[in-house]
Amino acid sequence: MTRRTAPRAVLLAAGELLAWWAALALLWLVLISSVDTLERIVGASCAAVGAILARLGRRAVTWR
Amino acid sequence: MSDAVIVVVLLLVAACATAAVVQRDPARQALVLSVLGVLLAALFTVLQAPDVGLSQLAVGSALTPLLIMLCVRKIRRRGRPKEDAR
Amino acid sequence: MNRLRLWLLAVGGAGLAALLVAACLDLPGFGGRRHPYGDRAVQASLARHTANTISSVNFDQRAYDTLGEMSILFAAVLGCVVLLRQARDEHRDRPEPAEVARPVRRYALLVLPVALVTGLYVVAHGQLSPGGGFQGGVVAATALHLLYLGADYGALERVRPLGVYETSDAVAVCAYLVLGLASVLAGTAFLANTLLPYGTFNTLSSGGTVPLLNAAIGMEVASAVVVLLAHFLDQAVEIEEEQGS
Amino acid sequence: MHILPYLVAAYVFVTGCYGLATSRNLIHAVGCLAVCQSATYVLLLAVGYRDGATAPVFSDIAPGSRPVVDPVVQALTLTDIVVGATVTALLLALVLQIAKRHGTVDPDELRELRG
Amino acid sequence: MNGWILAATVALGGGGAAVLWGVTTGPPARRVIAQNLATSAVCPALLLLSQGYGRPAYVDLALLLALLGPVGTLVFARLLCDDLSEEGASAWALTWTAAGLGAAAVVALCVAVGPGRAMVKLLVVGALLISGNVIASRALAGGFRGVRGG
Repeated sequence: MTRRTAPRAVLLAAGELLAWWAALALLWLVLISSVDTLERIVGASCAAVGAILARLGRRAVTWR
Repeated sequence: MSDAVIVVVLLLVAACATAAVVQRDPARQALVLSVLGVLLAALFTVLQAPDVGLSQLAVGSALTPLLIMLCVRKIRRRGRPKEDAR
Repeated sequence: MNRLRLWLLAVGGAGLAALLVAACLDLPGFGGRRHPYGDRAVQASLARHTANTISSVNFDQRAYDTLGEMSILFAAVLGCVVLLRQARDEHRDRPEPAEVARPVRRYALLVLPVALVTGLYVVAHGQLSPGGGFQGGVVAATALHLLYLGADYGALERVRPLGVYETSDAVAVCAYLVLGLASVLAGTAFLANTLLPYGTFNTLSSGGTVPLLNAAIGMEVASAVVVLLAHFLDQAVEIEEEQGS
Repeated sequence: MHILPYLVAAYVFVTGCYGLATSRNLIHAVGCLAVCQSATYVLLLAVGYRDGATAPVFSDIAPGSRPVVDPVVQALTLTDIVVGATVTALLLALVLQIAKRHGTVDPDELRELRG
Repeated sequence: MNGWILAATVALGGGGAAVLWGVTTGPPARRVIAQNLATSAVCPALLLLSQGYGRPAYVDLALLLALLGPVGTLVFARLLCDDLSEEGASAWALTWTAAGLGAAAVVALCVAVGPGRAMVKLLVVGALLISGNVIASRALAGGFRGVRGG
């Protein structure tokens, strides 16, 4: 798989992941009751997992 | 007086359990069982057991109905031969 | 024959009901003030800085009992995998792609990550607020199956490499055991909560090993449910029997 | 009110047993078993309840500020609900095997097959 | 016993009885609609109970129900679609009434809680509840027409 991907597609993918990550991290901040550093780290990683899965799911289904 | 909510939910759970047993068709029973799961979660909440309520919600509202309905579908598909599967 | 059986059932049921009612009359009254075990469990949990007493009972005071529950869960999933494997006289049909109405498909795609993050939140905050590995694991696993409900089985299979989940199920069980053995190596009893500092009350890192055991259980339950549902879905959607068998 | 929850638990259990014994379909029988299980949850939590108390979860209240209910029975129930669901799944897998081997899920027909 | 718990008792009693009656009688289409309404009756009641007991932590229950209740309905809509296709199961008046009641409960609680993190959480639960119910109704009214076998 050495197919060159257009920079536009990479940018779009990164944008989608980042948007999901931001939305899910915000959701995490809404759910918790007190904020500290460890809480932020755990929240950010959980949001990252969610964002990756969101993109995988979207690609598997194709948004119509 | 503050026990009124417990009594109401207990009676609903008892009625729903009866309904779940009298429905002889598994698909219809699965519908009643999912309602029973939600009512049990409400009962656990009023008995001050939110952890147990969460557990019951997670299992009873989607997982158990999905398992039972998949089983029903498999057995129905076996029941009718291939030709009318279109 | 049938009539006889019904009579037998009626007699037995009436006897059982009478015994149960008699037992109910002798139980301590509903809502009583005396709960000696409960009070001691709350004391012990507060002494170890665990805000959610129920998690403390599950993963600290009775962690050995949870090990038993976990092995039942593991064995049940193993049994399902063995029972529902593809037999020699069966073959797989590719499921046809399904046409689901557009709003339903979009709802599934949007709620999937939200439900997953909520499930992880419930696992991660098991030692603080209501929740824990058992509940959060089921929620996270259910979230994945929104892809089947909102689209088709092919889409779910594309994001669900089954081998990974089977492995992570086993890894989570091992992690629980290793955490238990670690406290033996540290010089105390199996699964005793003396390995880590108890931390500040009501923060994510409080409770010693409780959050770690909690996470192991969450991982185990989530992968167990995914594996379980995968085999049921295979049976219901993909696997067909050979004709004329 | 004194014993009503216990009586409801007993009633649910006996009802589930009745359904289990008179069932004509093994999937239905598994559903009835789930009803029997829920009776035990109701009984355990009713034993642990305390009037005017709240849940022993101290993330949003100060410890000792309010009386709390018994956490031990809740912990027992909580694990059993999830483990019970997987055991239900195991039973359903057995039912599927029976349907494959014998072509029926009616217990009476199964007995006739066995002879 | 305060007003919140009283309101929750009414919602649970009335909604629960109606759902029970609907889910045990009539054609499959009606039963599935009743199953969907169970979510929209119990979820606001759980929110009201959390306020009545003075325990913000109980909101997690309503959050999970708002997420998973519609998933349960989608299970039935998908796997019973052969039974439902004869008479499309649409009950839009009922759905929007239930959604309105849920919205009313969420708004009342938001006013009681006041601005802050808890209020945003309540609004998230409300949005999930209402959108979930509407989508589940849409799925019941022929959302899985094109599904065959899978």
